[in-house]
Amino acid sequence: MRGATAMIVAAGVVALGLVPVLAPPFYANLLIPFFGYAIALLGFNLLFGYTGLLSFGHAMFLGLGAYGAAVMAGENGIKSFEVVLLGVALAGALVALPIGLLCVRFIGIFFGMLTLAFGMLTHAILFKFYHLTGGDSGMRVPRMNILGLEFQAYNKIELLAGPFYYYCLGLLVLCGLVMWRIVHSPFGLHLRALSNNAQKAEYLGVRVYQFRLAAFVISAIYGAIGGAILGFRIGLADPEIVHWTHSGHLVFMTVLGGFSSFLGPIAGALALTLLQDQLQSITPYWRFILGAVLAAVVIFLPRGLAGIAGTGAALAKRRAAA
Amino acid sequence: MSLIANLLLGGIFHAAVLFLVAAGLQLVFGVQKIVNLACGSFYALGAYFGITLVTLAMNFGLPAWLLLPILLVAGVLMAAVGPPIERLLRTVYDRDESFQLLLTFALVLMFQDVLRLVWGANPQSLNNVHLVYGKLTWGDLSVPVYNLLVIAAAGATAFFISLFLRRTNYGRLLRATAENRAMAEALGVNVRSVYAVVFTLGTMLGTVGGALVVPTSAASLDMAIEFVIEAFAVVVIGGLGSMPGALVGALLVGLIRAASLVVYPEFEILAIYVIVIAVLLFRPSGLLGKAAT
Amino acid sequence: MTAIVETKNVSKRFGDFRALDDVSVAVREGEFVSIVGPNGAGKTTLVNLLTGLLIPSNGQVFFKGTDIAGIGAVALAKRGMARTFQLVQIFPQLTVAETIAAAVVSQQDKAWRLFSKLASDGAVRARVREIAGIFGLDGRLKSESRLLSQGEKKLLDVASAFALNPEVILLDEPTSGVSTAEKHGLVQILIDAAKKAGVKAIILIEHDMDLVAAYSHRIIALSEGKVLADLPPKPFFADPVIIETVIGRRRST
Amino acid sequence: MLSVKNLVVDIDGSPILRHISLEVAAGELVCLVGRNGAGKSTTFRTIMGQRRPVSGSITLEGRDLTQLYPFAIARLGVGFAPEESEVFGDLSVADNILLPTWTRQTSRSVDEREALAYRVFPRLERYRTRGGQQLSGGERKMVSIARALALDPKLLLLDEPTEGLSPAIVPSIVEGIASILQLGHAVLIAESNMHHVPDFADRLYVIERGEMVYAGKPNAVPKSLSAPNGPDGE
Amino acid sequence: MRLSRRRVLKSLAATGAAAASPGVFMPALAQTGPLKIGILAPRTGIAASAGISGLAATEWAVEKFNAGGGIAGRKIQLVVEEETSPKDTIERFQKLVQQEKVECVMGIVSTGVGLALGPVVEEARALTIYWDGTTQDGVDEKLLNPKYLFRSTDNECEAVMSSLLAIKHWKGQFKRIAGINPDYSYGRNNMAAFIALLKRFDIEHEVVTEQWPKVGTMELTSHVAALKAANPDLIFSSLLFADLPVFMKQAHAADLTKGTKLVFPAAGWQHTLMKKDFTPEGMIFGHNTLYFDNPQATPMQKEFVAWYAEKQKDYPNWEADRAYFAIASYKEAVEKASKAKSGQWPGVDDVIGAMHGLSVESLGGKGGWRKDNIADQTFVQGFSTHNNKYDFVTLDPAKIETMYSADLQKPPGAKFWDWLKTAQFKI
Repeated sequence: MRGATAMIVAAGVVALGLVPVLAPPFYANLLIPFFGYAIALLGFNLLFGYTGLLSFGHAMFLGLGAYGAAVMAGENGIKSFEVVLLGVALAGALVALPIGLLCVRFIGIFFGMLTLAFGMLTHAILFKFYHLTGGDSGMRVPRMNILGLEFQAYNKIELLAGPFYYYCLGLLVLCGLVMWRIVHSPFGLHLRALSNNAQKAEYLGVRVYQFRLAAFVISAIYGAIGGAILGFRIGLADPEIVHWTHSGHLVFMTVLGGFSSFLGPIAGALALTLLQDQLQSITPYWRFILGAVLAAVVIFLPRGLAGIAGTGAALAKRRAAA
Repeated sequence: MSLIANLLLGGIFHAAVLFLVAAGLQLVFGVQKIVNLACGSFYALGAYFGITLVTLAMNFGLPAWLLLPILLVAGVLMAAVGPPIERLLRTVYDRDESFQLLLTFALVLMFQDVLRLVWGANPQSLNNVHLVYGKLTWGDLSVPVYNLLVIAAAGATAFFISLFLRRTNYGRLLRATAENRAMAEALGVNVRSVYAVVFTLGTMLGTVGGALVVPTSAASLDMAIEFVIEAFAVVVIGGLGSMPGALVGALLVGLIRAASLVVYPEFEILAIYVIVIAVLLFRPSGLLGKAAT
Repeated sequence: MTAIVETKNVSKRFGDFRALDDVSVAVREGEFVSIVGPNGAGKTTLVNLLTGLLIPSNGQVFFKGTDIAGIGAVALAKRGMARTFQLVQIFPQLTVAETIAAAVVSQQDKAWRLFSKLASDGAVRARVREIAGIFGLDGRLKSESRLLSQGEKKLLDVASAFALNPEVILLDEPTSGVSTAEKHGLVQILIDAAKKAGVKAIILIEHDMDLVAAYSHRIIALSEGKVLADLPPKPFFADPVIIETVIGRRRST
Repeated sequence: MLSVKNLVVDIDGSPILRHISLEVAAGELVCLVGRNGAGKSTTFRTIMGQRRPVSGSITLEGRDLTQLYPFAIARLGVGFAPEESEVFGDLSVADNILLPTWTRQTSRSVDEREALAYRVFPRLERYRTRGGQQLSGGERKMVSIARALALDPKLLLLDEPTEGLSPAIVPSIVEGIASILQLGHAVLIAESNMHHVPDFADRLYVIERGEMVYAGKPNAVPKSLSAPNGPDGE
Repeated sequence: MRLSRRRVLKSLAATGAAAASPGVFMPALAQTGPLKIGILAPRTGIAASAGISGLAATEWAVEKFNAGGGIAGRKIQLVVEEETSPKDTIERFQKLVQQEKVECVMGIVSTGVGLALGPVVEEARALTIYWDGTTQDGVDEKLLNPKYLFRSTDNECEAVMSSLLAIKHWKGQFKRIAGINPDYSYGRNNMAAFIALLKRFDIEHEVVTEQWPKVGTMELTSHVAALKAANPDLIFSSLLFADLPVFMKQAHAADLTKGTKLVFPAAGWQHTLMKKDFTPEGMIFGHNTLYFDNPQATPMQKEFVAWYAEKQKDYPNWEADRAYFAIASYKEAVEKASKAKSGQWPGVDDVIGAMHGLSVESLGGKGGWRKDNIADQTFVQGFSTHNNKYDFVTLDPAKIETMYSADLQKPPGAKFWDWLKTAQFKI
C-alpha cells in the first residue's frame, strides 16, 4: 500500500509539474490557490482526520497567513517570501497556542462551535479595526521574491504560472513529506490512538490534552503557510478569507476528498477547485450544485473520493486474486 | 431616560426575533441532536415569502390590519420545506456530528441559490404596512405597535412552546424522546415521526421569525449567512437544547448589542463573540444548559 | 514482604453516599489478588482509587510507597501500573501492531518525536513483536483492531497494557464477553504473559467465582463499602456467611 | 406466544449472543437467569428491536419482529422495563406512567390502564407529581415496571426487576408480577440472582457468556449453575 | 478529473510548451469573428442589485450595438462570469482573459475585489473597465498609474455633491449633525468627506453621534434609538444595500426623520425600496450617475428605462449607467482607433490611446475618460418628493441638480483630503 501511495504521489507530482507546460496558462494560475488549500488542509486534516477535532473556524489561520504576509511584506518591506513564510508560521503557532489551550478542552460539537466563535471574532476584529486592517478593502500583499530571486523579467501572472507555481508545488511536496513524517511518527500514532479512544489512550500513557493542543498548533502553522500562498496569489488579504463560510469550504474540500486518507484532502482541494471553476462558467446557480455535491458526498460517500479509490483498489485486488 | 427605554425596546425587539429562530434551533438540537446551520436560510425563506404573501393579499384588497395573521400564515406555510429536509437529514442521524453539520452547511449553499432563483437578487421590502397598527408615543419614546406585537408574539410563542412541551401529551412525548430516544421508542413512540414533526416545528419557528421581522426590515440574500451566527451565539450563551436558554440568550444578545451602541459602538459585534467565547470557556453547557459532554 | 499497592484507611464519599468506608487493603509482590463483591459494594470506587483516578475523602493510596491519589492515568502508566477495562477498549482503526506500539512509544518516552519514522524504529518494533508473541497475536500484527475476534480484542486490550512494562496490572473483568469455553484459556494466557513480562502483581476484579477460585492467591471481598473478607481461596470459600453475602445478599439481609 | 430461535447477536463484530432460543407462552412467567454481561439485556434489547440479530428469528404470535422498529414492537404489545429503569427525569412520575397510553390503544381505557399500574405499586400514588430525577433507585424501578404495564402489554419484559430494591419491597414486586400474570399478560424476567426467581415461575433459562446452558423447570436447575455463579456486576 | 485532463491535453497543441515563458499572455487580437467581451458582475450577495442593473444595461447596449453592426463591424459576444470574493474573481478574470480570450473585461462592483484585481489587470495587459468599486480607504491611490485598467470616479463624488447641496440649501439651519454609515471604507470616507466640507465652508457644527452598523445589519432599531437620543438637526447617511430601506423604515417608525434634515448621497442604490410610506419628502437624495425618472433625460435614457421596466419589472439604478458607459466608451474608442488605422482592427494600445479624452453620451449624461484612466461622469441629486406615480420617492423635478464629476473629484495625482481643503466648488 505504501508503494502504491508513493506511486500515486509521484504520478501526481509529475502531472502537476506538467500543467504549466502542457495546459493552457489559465490552469497554472487556477492551481496556485489549490496549493495553498492543499497545504492548509494537510494541517487541517491532522486535526480533523487524525485527531478527531472538527474546526469550523480554521479559516482564521489562513487569514493569519494572508494578513501576516501583508503586514510583513507590505508594511515592513520584507521582500523574501521564505522569511514571510517563517514569520507567518511562527505567528500561526503563537496565535494557535492560547486559542488551542482554550479550545481543545472540548471535543465534538463544542470544539466546532468554539473555533467558529474564534473565527468570527477574528472576522469582526478585521472589520472593526479598520485603521489597522483596512476593514473590508483589506491589506495589500505585495509581490515578493522567492528563493532570493526577483524574476524581474516576469510579470506577476507569468511569475505565478511559472516559477511560483513550481515553488508552490515544491512547497506542497515538502509540507506533505513533513506531514507524512508527522502522521507516521510516534507522535502521529498517539494522535490517532487518542482520536480512536481517548480513555484507553490515556491509560497507555498518551497525553491527550497536550497532543490535541500540539495538533492544533501544527494545523495552524500549515494553515498560515497556505494562507500566505493565497495572499501572494490574490495580492490582497481581505476579511472574507476568515469568514465562517470559508471555514466551511475547507471542511467541504476535506470531506470531498476523504478525511480518513492522507491524500484525500489534497484530492478534495483539487477536485473542488476544478469543479467550482467549471460550474461557475456553466451556470449562475453553481452554489446550488456545489451544495448538492456536498450533500451527496456526505450522504453517499462519507469517505470521499479517496473512499472510491480505496473501494476501487480493493475490488481490483479481489478480482486479481480471484 | 427615553434613550434607555428606546434602546431597551430596540434590544427586546431584536431579541424577540432572535428567540424565535434560536428556539427552532434548540428544539431540533434538543430532540434530534443536530445543529442546524440552515436555520438562517429558513429565516430568510420566511422573510421572502412573507413579502410575497402580504403583497398578494394587499393586491386582493385584504384589509391591512390582517398583516400579522397573514405573515404568520406565510411562516407556517413555508415550514413545508421541513419534512423533505428532515428526510434528507435522516441519512446522517447515526453518523458523526461533523457530517450533520456539513449536510446543513450544504443546505445553506443550496438555499442561497434557491432564494435567488425564486425572488431574484434584489433585496425586497414592504412599505410601512406595519404602521397600520399605529404607534405608541410617550414623550420622546415612540414605538410602532407592530414591534410590540412581534415582541408579544415571540413571548406568546415562548409561552405556548413551554405550554405545549409541559402540558400536552405530545409535548411530554417530545421531551421524553429528547431525553432518552431508545426508551421512548421502546414505549411505542414513533421516533421517526417525532423527528419529522420536531424538525418541521423548528423550521416553522425560523420561517415565522423571518416573516414577522420583514415588515420592519427587508429580505436579502445575505441575511441567512449573517443571521445564523447570531442565532448560534444565542443558543451557545443560553445553552444548547435549552428553551429557557434560548430566551435568556436572545435577550442577552439583543440587549448587549443595544447597550454597546451607547457605551462603546466599536464593540458592538465583538461583544457578542467575546461573550460567546467566555460562556463556552467557563460554562460550556451555556447559562441554562445541561452538562456538556 | 512489602506491599506494592496499598490503601490505608481509605474512605470515599459522593455527597451523602459513602461508597467506601475505612478500607485498608494491600497487594504484595508476586501476588494474584482478586477483588469480589456484590453490586454496589464499592469495587469500582476502589479500582478508581487504586488507579489514581479519584482522590480519597480520607486515607491514602500508595503505589510503590508513594501517594498516587488522583495522579491520573498517564502518570500512573509512567510509574508502572496498567489497567484493562471490563468492556474491551481498543483503537478500532489502528492495527494490532500500532495499538501495541502506542504503549511502547509511551514506555520508551518517544511520544514527542514528531518527525522520526516509527516504522524504522527497531527498538519499538522489537518490543511490539515481543509483546504480540506473548499474547499469540504475532500473526495478526497488520490487522485492524476492529476486525479481530472478541477474544483477540480482549487479548489486544491486555497486551497493550502489558506493553507499558508495568509492575502491577489491574484486570477489570478480563473475561467478560468471552465464551465459557475460552475463559480459562484467556486467564491462563494472562498469567503466563505476566510472568514473562515480569509483572510483579496482578489485581483481578471478577464475578466469575470459578476463575477467582482457580487462580487467586488471596480474595478480598467488599460489601457495602467495607472489607468483608481478605482471605486465601480455601478459607474464603469455606465460609458460608461470606459466600452468602457475596452471592446471595439480598435474600439474607 | 414469544418464540426466539437460534438468535445470534454481535455488537461491534463481537458475538454477544450465541444461538439463544427461548419460548414464552401466553400467561406464562419465564425467567432468564445469568450474571451481568451474560447476554440477558442484549436478549431483551434484541426482542425490542433495538438490536438487529445476525441470524435467528424472533416471533410474537407468529409475527416476525426482527424487521420491525422498536415502536412497532411496543405497539404490538411488548412492554419493556430495562435494567437501568430509564425513567424520564424530565417528566413527572404520573407522566412517565401515562406515556404508553398515548402511543398504544387497547381495549382497556386509559384510566383503567393507569389504575392497574398504580395498583401494582400503590406507593407510587404519593409520588405522582414528583420529577423522575427526584426518585430513589427502587422508586425508579417501580415506575419503570408500572410504565411498561401501562402499555397494557401482552408480553412484559422485565430486566432485573428486583435489583437495587430494598428487601421490604421485593415481595410487593413479586406480588405485582403475580397480579400482572393474573391479568393474562405473559412475563419474561431477566434475573442475575437465582434466589430471586419467583417460586411461581413456569420455566427458567440460564444464560452464561451468551450461551443457553439450561432450559427447564426452576426446581431442576443443577446445583453447579446456581451456586458459584453469583452476583452481577456494577 | 479525467474529463478536464483530456480537455487540457487537447489544447496542448494550440498552446505549446512555451506557456511558462513570459510574454504569451497578451490577448490575441483576432480580427474576425465575434468580438468577445467579458463581464464580471456580482449576481448574489449585497451587491447583487448593482450587478443585475449593470448586466441588464450591458445586454441592452449589446443588442443595440449589434443591431447597428456591432463594434467596428464585429458583433459583440458577451462572456459573463460572476464577481465573488477577491480570490475567485481573479480566477474568473483570468479565465476570461486566458481561456475565453476576451478583448476587454468590464464589471466589478466591490472595492475589495477591485483593489485585488487591479494589479492583475495590469500584468495581464488586458483592457479592463471597472463599472464601480474604486472606493479606497483614506482615498489614497492604491492602484497607481494603471495603463490597462480604466476605473470609475475614484472618490465619492456623490458624497461631495450631497455635502455641497446641504451647505448650499441648509446653511445656518443645522448645527447638531449625526451620522449613520456602513462600517467599511465607503461609509467612513463619505462621512469624513461631509465633515471636511463643513470645515471647508466654516459651518459651525457639532457631531452628536456617529453610528457604524455592520454591512448587512437588518435590525437597526437600537441605532435609531441612539440617533434619536442625540437629537440631531441633520443626519448624514451613506447607508446602501438593503440596510438603507431598513433604516428608513425603522427611523420613520421612531419618528426620527420628522423635522430632521436628511442627507443621503447613496440613497439611489435602493431607490425603488425607498417607499413613500417611510421616506420623507425634502431629503437630499443621491442618484449617482443615473436618475431613471429625470425629466431632462435623453431619449436614449427614456428608451432604456422603458425597456428595463418592462423586462425587469423594476427601475434601473446608476450601475446601469456605469455599465453602459463602459461598453459605449469602449465602442467609441475602438471605432476611433480603427478609423485612425484606416479600418484596420486596432491593438490594445491604440484603443487605450483612443479612450483618453473621449466623450460619450451615456445613459445618465455626458461622460469621458481622463488621462489617468479615471472616468468623468454626470451626477444627479435632488430633493425627494412623493408627488409621482410610484410607491417610492423620486426627485422633485423643480430641484434636480446635475454636476459633472470634474467638479467633484480630485484631479489626477492630488491627495483627496488636501484637495477638499483648497478646491473651488461651484455652489
